[in-house]
Amino acid sequence: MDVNNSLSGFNSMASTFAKDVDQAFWINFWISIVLGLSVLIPMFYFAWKYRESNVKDEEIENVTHNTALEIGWTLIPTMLMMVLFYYGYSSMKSLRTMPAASESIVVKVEGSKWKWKYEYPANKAGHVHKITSVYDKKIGDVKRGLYVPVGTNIILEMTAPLNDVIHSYFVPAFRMKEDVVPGRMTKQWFKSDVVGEYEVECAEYCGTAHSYMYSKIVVMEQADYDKWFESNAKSPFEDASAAPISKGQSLYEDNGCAGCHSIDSEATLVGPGLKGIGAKYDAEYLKNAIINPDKDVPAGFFPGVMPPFALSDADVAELVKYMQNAK
Amino acid sequence: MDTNTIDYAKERSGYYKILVGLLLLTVVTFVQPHMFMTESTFAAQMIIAVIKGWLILMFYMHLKGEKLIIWMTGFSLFIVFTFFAIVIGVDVQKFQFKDESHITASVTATPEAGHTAAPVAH
Amino acid sequence: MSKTYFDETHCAIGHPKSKFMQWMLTVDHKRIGIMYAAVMFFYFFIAVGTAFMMRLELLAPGGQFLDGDTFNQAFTLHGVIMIFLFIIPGVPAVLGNIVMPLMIGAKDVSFPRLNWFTFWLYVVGTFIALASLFTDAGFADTGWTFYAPYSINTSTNVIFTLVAAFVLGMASILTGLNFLVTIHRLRAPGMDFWKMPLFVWGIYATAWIQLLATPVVGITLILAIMEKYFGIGIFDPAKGGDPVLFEHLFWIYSHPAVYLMILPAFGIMSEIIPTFSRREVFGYRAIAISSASIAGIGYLVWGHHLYTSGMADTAKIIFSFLTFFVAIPTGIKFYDWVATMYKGKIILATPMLWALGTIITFTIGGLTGVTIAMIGVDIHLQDTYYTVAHFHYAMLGGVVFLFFAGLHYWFPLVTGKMYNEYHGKISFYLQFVGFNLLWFPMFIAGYYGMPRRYFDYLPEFQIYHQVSFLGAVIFITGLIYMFVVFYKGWTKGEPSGTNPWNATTLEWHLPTSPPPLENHSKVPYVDFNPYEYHHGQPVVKFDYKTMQRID
Amino acid sequence: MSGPYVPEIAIDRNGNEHIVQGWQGDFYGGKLGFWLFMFTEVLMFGAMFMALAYYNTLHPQDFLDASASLNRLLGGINTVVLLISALTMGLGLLNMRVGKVKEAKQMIWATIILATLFLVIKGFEWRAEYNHGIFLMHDQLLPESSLALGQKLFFGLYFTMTGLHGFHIIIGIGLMIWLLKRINAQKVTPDHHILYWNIALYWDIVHLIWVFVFPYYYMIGAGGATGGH
Ligand code: HEA
Ligand code: HEA
Ligand code: HEC
Ligand code: CUA
Ligand SMILES: [Cu+2]
Repeated sequence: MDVNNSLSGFNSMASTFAKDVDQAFWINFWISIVLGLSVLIPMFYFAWKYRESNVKDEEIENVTHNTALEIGWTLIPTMLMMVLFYYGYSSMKSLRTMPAASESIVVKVEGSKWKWKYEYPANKAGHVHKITSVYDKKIGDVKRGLYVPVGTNIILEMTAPLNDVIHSYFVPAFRMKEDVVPGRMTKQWFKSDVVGEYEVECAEYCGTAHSYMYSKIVVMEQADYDKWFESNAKSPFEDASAAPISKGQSLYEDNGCAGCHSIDSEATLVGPGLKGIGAKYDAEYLKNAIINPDKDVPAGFFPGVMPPFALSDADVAELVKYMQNAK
Repeated sequence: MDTNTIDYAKERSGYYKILVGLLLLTVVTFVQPHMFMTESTFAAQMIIAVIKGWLILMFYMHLKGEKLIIWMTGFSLFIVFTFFAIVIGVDVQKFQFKDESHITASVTATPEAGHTAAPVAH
Repeated sequence: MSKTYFDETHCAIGHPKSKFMQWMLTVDHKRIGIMYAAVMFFYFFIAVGTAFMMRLELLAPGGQFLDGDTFNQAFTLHGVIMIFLFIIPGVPAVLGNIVMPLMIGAKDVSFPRLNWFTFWLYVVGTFIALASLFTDAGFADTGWTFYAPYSINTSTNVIFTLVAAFVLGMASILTGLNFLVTIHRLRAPGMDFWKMPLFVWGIYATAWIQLLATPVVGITLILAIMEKYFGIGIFDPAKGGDPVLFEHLFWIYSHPAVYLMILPAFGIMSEIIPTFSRREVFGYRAIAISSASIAGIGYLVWGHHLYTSGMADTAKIIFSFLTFFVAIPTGIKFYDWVATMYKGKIILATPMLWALGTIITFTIGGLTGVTIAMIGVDIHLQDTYYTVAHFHYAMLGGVVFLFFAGLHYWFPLVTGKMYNEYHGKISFYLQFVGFNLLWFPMFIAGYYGMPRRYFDYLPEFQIYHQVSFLGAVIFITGLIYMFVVFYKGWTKGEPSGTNPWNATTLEWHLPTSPPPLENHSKVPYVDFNPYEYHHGQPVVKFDYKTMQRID
Repeated sequence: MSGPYVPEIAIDRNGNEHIVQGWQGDFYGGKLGFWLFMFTEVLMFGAMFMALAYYNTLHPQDFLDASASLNRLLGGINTVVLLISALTMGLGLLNMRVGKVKEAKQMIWATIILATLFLVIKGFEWRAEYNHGIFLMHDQLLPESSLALGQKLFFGLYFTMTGLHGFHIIIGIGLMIWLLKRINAQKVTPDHHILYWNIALYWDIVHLIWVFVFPYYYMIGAGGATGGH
């Protein structure tokens, strides 16, 4: 599949409403140029024409009024402003008018410190795709993302956990952005006609790893998408025939631990690196570190950063096992 | 300063009259829920409060005749009013996705604090 | 001369002998203004230092020498100092204090001791703000906007910063209150509102914003503190609190606050342009009224900061519509200033250079503000460097530039000496070029989707940050240069005389320069307009003994 | 102080004299300044009322329920107490203006006593609520309690706003004691009573705020759970 792997900002238009936004921007741009020059050209001209050495004191005139001009520079800008308001409004209209849910794929999005999670509707086999997307600093890329078919309406139903903070789901190439607010439901939608990979950035300040809260949207051919959607694979790009990963690793990825902890080194991302952690602490400690992270805080870190995870005992046990194996 | 210009007895009886008025209005606040405008206690109470406030401003606080200060007071109140008009009158009235948001739920169902999936939709 | 309340030392309490204590306790508005400048200037350099650190960090993608947390604290420190410690008190507290009473022919502000108290309240506020730098938990990392629930959850020492912002807000309210009463009560006889200099109009409009908007942020900060320590619930989603309410309350103040910054600065512009065009100002009433209407409309548009917050779409549309109406009175001011230059005699002294430079930079800042007032476009540009560039163009290229213009303009009034014009101009050109190099590339980066408050970014944006860094270096060089020029001027400058600029307003009609403690020896009777020139010479002349007109 | 203040005279071109308003002894200026200060109070409480109305609109029923559970009797008594204290304050000022200093001081004492009474009653109310498990950071108002969200918000704001109002009362008492001292020291006299005037204004605004706080908290639910918006 042809994937464009570099950031695509305002110079690439990949959603159906992007051209409306760009049009509004450029209309504004040219009107601004005109209005700006209407101030700057006379200013430069007067500064030159009436420069000190060019004017005798008797030539100075105290012009203080000119009704026609004054009306002109009130009314014309007002009218231009209304033009701008209209285009701002109309481009927003296409961004904010949600298509019918029945004609769209509705994906639940959860933004939390510092990962994005997607939850799809169940496929024919009843499997619900739940994808956690985190940025991997080491490879400089996002692991997994939102997979969508080309030319289809996608509605994002977004929220954040109640004990989290505000984030913002920003897709520069689509010109869309909406905050993800704990306790609220916010929505946005898009339809992309261009196959490709598009960066998602968190645009609302959310703390330590705000700069790394990336995700990506992968727009694919319908057939590729269907093939993946009806399968159980975590992503269309992961080889289904490869050795299955352990339950622990899977939990580790799905809960977004990787966003804060490096499993194979001691480097600090947000929390401490977990390499060799099994040798340092017993299982009980590790279990506690997940369920009640604020209890034992290692030196150099603060309580309140790592959220408590409410996982089943079995899952925690698997995670602990996985961490103990991280040597 | 204005020692000579005031009529002591008249001003004093003025204070008492206003007090009686305010006390009466307080009684009205208590009977109102059982008497009138029962379909909108809130509006009735606020109307009474505005009348009381007006009495206090004009007489207890001697605003009567103070043109400049009345204008300024009006301006300040107008600003507060606009905040209400926009935030309450527009934004909250049109609260988006109310039915799906946690904070607007009418029953508390606090999901386990923690990273459980999307909050419960009610 | 009339007897006054205070003795010659002009102190709030007691009659100290030492010069130092006389300054510390002074109620004299000019001295208080100078002290504000000194304190502000100190903090300002801390904020410039942090800004420079951020630019250095952003020179290349990847963490250089700051980690995420430190960077977050850095931009919070930078934003908090620049906004609450520097630019909001800025022009009113320094130039407003020094010049405004002189301009209206008053002997001091209405409540001189309150003014003294306000200054020290401000100083205490700055201490509280900076104190948290030295605590274990470290300086707040919330950004200057303190958005809940982040500010409620963060483990850093946000309480100090909140309290500090509250205290500084109190100081700002009291300054505004003092100025409002002063302008209403203490104008020289004969000076009605239409005879006030335009700087006084700017201060007047500003004072209303200080008075009526600041309490809202004050209570918001208190509510945030209550939320953090007493769990009242209104900003805590788990208890039903709505983070968007915090944003509303915050911007109800903080949007008017940006006009609080710019209006007195526009006032400076309105003084400088006629003086250095040697003619009467064009459209005096239009400029005066536009100040008032910017202040008024400014109350109605805070929601343009909430276009992507989840606020109701209808509200967004209303806010967007209203926002455009601020641009119109601003435009009127700009056209009036340019028209003032028509058929004048333009003297390109340093203050005028700064003023004209600001017309360029603020036009860019304002017009890009109009870009992001368009909802659809702002949904893309919100919280990107486009916004950051907009507000630096408006605040640095608008307010701070005009502040510098004012500092040059009133330098001889305050010190009685003249700075070196030649070097002053060099520092202007350095800063002007540096500034544009610093911030213009950020429009492009933002436009391509570079989010703000990122300490690490994708390699695509590097080129813009590099140019920007170069600009910062030039800019800061020019800045230091300028302060050296000021310092030299103050210590070694030529005596300037009382009216070096041939200006018309009352602060230039004083018996001595710098002005004596009680200002005008006698209060003049004002039966003239503020900018009366005839053939390039001020019309009104005074006998400085009796302050009677002799023209 | 170095002697009484003599206003200055400005002379215009025709030789006419104009009295210059100095900042010294400017009664109107002092009053204007205090009014401006009171606007800041209005905006502060205005913003809190806005928060209240915000959640009220989102949870109308919860607000009625919560309001219905407050103690209207004590709230009503407090309203009357404040009403009377506003009267005593006003009469005291009037006495001062006509030169009856002793009566003025008695009235101030009466106001202080009424203000204290208000606080005591408020304290009983808060205690009763505490005993019902309703208090900040306590029992019912914790995130995990099953109390409806709207009610939590109602009570959160109730304690904040009545608390802040109570704080104003305490400040008011302090100001009145200070005022008594100033009167005793002859700094506030029938001819020079701007301080008294402004403290009376302060007391009125504290009362004025209560005029709105009281119905919004205590009365909206008085009509039972159905009377509402
Ligand atoms: C001094 C400070 C200052 C000033 C004066 C302004 C002025 C304006 N600002 Fe700005 N603004 C800020 C400081 C300022 N701003 C700050 C600090 C932020 C970000 C805060 C944060 O998030 O941290 C911000 C953010 C901000 C946003 C939100 C962006 C976002 O977060 O998404 C918006 C959106 O509408 C906006 C709009 C405007 C407008 C329309 C004006 C207008 O007032 C501009 C009017 C001026 C002109 C138009 C130019 C001159 C006129 C002419 C040349 C004449 C002809 C032109 C016309 C008639 C149009 N500003
Ligand atoms: C007045 C406001 C002001 C000023 C002047 C500046 C000046 C500068 N700012 Fe600042 N900036 C803000 C207000 C300001 N900033 C705010 C509010 C934010 C948002 C914070 C947040 O996100 O929370 C921000 C954010 C911000 C960022 C973005 C951080 C991010 O989002 O990741 C960056 C990045 O480079 C930056 C850099 C700079 C630089 C290099 C300067 C340089 O130009 C600095 C050079 C200094 C000057 C030009 C000032 C000169 C003035 C004087 C010397 C006064 C003298 C005083 C007296 C005599 C009394 N600033
Ligand atoms: C939001 C960032 C974040 C996420 C997500 C996160 N952690 Fe942590 N973690 C931290 C921080 C910060 C610390 C150190 C402070 C503390 O102990 O609370 C920590 C500490 C730990 C520790 C204790 C380390 C020690 O040396 O004591 C373990 C074990 C741990 N985390 C495991 C996990 C697992 C497993 C997950 C996923 C289920 C996870 N973390 C998710 C941030 C995070
Ligand atoms: Cu999440 Cu920024
Ligand atoms: Cu704004």
